[in-house]
Amino acid sequence: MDTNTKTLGEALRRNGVTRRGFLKFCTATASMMALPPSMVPAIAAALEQARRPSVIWLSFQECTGCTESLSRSHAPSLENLIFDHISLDYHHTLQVASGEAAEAAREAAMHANEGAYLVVVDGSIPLGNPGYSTIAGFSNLQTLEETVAGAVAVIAVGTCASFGGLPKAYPNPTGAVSVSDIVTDKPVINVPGCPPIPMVITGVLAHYLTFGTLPELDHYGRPKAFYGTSIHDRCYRRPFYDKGRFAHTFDDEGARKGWCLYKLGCKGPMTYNACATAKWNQGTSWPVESGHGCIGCAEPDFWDAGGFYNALSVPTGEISRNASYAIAAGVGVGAIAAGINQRTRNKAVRQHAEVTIEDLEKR
Amino acid sequence: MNDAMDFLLWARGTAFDVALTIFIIGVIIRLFEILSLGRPRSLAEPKGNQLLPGMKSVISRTLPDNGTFKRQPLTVIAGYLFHIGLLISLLLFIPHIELFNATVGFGWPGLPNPIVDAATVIAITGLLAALWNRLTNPVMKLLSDKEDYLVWLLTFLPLLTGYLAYHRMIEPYPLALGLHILSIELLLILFPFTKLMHTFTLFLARWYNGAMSGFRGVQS
Amino acid sequence: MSERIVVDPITRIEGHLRIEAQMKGNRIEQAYSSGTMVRGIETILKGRDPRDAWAYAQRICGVCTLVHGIASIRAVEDALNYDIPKNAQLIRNLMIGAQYIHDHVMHFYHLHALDWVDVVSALKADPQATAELAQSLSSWPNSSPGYFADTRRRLADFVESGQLGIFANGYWGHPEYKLPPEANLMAVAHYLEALAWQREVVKLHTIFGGKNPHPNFLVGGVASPIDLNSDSAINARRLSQVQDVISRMRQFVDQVYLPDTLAIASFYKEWFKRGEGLGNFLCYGDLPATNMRDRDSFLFPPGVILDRDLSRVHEIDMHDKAQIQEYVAHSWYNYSTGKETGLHPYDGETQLDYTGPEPPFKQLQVEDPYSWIKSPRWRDKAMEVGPLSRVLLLYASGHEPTRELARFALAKLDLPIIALFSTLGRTAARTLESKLLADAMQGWFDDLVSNIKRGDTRTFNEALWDPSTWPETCQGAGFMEAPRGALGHWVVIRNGKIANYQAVVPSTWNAGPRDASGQSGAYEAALQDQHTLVDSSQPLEILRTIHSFDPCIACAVHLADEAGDELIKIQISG
Amino acid sequence: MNALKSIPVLVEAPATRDFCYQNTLPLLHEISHALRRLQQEQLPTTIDLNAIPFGPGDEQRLLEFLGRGEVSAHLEALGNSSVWESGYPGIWFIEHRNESGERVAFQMEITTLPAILATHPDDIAESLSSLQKALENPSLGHRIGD
Repeated sequence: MDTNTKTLGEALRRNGVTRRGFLKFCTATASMMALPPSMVPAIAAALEQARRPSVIWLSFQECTGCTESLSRSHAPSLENLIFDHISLDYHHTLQVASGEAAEAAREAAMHANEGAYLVVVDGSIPLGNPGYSTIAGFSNLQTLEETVAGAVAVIAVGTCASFGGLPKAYPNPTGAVSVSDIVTDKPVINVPGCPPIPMVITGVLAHYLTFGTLPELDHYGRPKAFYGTSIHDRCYRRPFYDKGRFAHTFDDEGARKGWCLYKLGCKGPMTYNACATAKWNQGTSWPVESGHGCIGCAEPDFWDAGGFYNALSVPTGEISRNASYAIAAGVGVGAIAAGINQRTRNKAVRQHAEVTIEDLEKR
Repeated sequence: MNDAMDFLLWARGTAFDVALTIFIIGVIIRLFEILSLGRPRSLAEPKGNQLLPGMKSVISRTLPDNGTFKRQPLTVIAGYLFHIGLLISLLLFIPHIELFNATVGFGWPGLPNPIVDAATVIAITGLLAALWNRLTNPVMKLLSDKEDYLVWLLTFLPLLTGYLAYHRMIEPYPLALGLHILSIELLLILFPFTKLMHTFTLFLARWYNGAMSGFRGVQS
Repeated sequence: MSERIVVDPITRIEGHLRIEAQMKGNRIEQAYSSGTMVRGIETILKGRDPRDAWAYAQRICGVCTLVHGIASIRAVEDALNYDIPKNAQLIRNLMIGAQYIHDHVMHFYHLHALDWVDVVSALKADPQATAELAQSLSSWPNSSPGYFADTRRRLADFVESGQLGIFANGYWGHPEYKLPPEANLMAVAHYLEALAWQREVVKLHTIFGGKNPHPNFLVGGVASPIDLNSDSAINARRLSQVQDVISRMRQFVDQVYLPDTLAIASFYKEWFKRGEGLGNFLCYGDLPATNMRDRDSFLFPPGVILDRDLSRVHEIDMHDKAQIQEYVAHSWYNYSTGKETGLHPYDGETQLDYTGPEPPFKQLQVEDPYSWIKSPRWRDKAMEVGPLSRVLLLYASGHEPTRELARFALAKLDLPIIALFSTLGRTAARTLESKLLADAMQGWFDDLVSNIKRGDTRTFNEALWDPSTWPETCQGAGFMEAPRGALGHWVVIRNGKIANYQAVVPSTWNAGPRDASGQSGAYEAALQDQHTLVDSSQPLEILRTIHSFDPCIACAVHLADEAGDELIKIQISG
Repeated sequence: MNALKSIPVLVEAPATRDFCYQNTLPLLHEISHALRRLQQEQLPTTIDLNAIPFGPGDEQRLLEFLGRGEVSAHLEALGNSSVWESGYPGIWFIEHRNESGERVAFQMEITTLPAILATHPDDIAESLSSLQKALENPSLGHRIGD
């Protein structure tokens, strides 16, 4: 299969894209990758040479929310992505072929692009029993290992693939693990979020397409360009937090006026994602703007992080109950201690009272 | 790889429960112990009022006195800076108030974060100065024992970790927050058994001193 | 000779589905539907705060991204007897309506259409003739010859590139593709347009729920407050955005989706004669004008139709333990009462028990358990749920707009009402109800606006928010009509925490395996209903009928509690 | 549709510039610094407005505050784009939309003329050669890009 013959620059020119159009495309690409505008010339130079990479998308223990999110991407749109930017050679939800024909497409893409294709994974991988999730009779672990063998890198899309996500939430009934728990000999880029912002998915793909390299990652393997700042630090409601103005319940004055949702359990301070700037669905809104606190969905184990409506600083245990038990115990033990004290003192006083001049003289 | 979050959950869960329990039981025992000692009944005829001088002493000893200031200006200034800074950052930072609210069922208004932040810096500076003073002043050095350094550290760590967490100088954030909470839990656990108990007893002691003088008709 | 055809993965669906078909010559004799993935979400839900449950439940599925959230908060609200403000009810209705129309259009164009539309044939189309075809069907503005020429050129460029991506290995040129090239080209153009359109219309969810997929919900109301004087609340600007979305939906349904359905269907009339299967239809009912307890105010009426008998609608009660039961005889779960017994969801217990072949395997042992999906039954009868059930119930209950719409569509295609009981009948029902809902959405929106105008801006009822106000033990059933059919969540709450959680979802009804008595599920029955394969190596016919159900398998896979705790049984009033 | 119009809306002019979400104010300061840089060192600045955490209405307020100036241009390349100078000369807005009309980039350039409006030297060369060709044989006249 003669695949990667045309560069993106050639393809665009063939489609009658002018230089202004190309510059615009580069500008949009920079914006999408959350790179500064000063990078536009470098992007232009790189895009001239870029080729459509083959992408194999594997779905394991997932809900298809990540794919749905991708379909909401507008820059580039899913249709542009499919037609112009990548060759999406295997993707359960979108591909036409089913059954054997689908598996054959995957194998053909792996063959033709040996060592050069990207694998995208959504969903966690159950290790509890190979039968917990199978495709074409193969366990997810088998499929992943086989597909990743010839890949250049793996992009773990969504919190399930990145960190284990919902299937891994306590008590992890299926023994679910993340991609990076299995793939250790290839670069793994984590693009968490439940689901991730579409721009973040396409931004990472665009980065690879443009520069042929992977973006800079943080300690969780997330691209810094998108996960470098917490929701809280970029939140438009942050000034209200700093001023101490909070919504105390949903639909109170504070909620209506857009005050800080910290007290309603917003996990913005511990969550690193681009929601506050990129927003959702073409900048329409994002959870905090629509009145619900951030649930922290881009963080590892956020499902077990102590309830969506408890403020972040509030301990997870039953504080008042524990405190009252402790007070009762304290009073009990304290009373005993006090009793012992009293006795000691009385004894001392008694002994003291008994000391007479005669006693002293005896010494 | 998700140890940070596990750590935070442990710090917010089990560890907090344990620390709070030890703290409450410890403080109550200590207070019982102290109060049950009682005061020896003075058989002397009272020469004055106890209440007002008691209160006066509470206030006057909370304010700096000239003599000490002249002898040990640094101790006084650092002490005040630290205590005021600590109280502000402890009691007027909104997430802290939220915590109190969840624990005791009521809260109070807080201060804007930039002010709290400044107060924290002041408290940290005060504590560092106090430590420097303790290490360089020969008399202080002689007077200090291990507990003094321990108490200093117990107080310093929450301030430091809080500051680092707030400014996101430790990554990831759950680790920073977990460390902060843990440092406070350490403080809570050792609180009742160290000099830190003065937080609860100082006003008692001061009032007592003043009241005694008042009883005798002496200017406190 | 008997051949076993295996289709795994079934693509263009949500989740992991495997179909095995036992052939007799070129006819499907027996079909077996297997869900091949399990996560155990119900186990994960135990011990959590019921107010949080929606978020976990919602992640059952990211395609019907709203329905489990709604069913979950309704279950908790039912358990607590929690009333929600009128505005919240209307906003939820609008969000549900938007979900339907978005979901149905995406299903039709992006998941189902390529079973009927040959993309490669579109290259042969004449743009001029395509434009004439499009203009004869509808007044949709994108219908110029130039527009279709552009689409064709883009497609040709793509095919020439040699990298067919998602279109690789389709059964192109299969003799069962019967559309003329022009209809194929028009459908490809609309495939692309629908992708752009859907990005716009999901904004309704974003406005009220902060994002899509997986918008936010709230027990006791909705999280987005209303305040016409605030930037940071539902205000006049937001409302006009919502109006814009509704208008776009109505326009697309009227001018693209409905005409395309009828146009494509007219080339495949034989598919109105096969693929129905069970003949039993179930609908929980949904979309209240007032509240969830007032079933008479529902747009979709609840009820059951048996044996295609539209003259009699049976009543359904979700709390009645004799009515809804789930079987695991052919599923990879265990019951403490024995694998042959059925259990009502309140008593639901499930232990994961994989007894299938060790992967990699070629074939399932269909005499044994063969799926992660359970087999729910209503009074021991297998049921089909979904758009066809709803449209039939609307029809049977005498809903005039439905009857009119059905008459109009059937007249266009020159088909009798009986034609609805079929593969394409199911697909057409989806289109018809989209039309009904798009119109209903305008009504809810107008109600919302006039309510706000009257000064009622409440969106959240705080009364029962604090768990200390709850009874020590309570239980409730939350139900809704999801785009794919009847959805129920059952929750048991004890000491402020979830003691048990069960979900019986549309695709469990439809995709479930055989039950203890050997009755097939809806997919299986439909495939056993007059399916012959032209080419067994290209089982396009299987895909057509399976896709007509719009499978959603992550939903369907059952997920309950491992330990099988003894439940506290209480009577539910009302 | 009528119901929406029936909400009585009273539009009040804001008494003061309301920058309560505080992201517009620092941005305006940044712009003024950039303008000074442009004046003193001839250094242009580009700000990606998509990367600014605007609150609801912030963008609107910024646009209203800066207003519209004398120049605006329309560009048709991979969808529509608009370029306009704000009421403060030297501050330009560039908004790119894709074929479906969705915004794909929104930038502010503090410069004398946004780069995208300038004709590329290669285009000038091509333009010249095709114009000459057209003059040699006027019947072959065509526009570049056809």
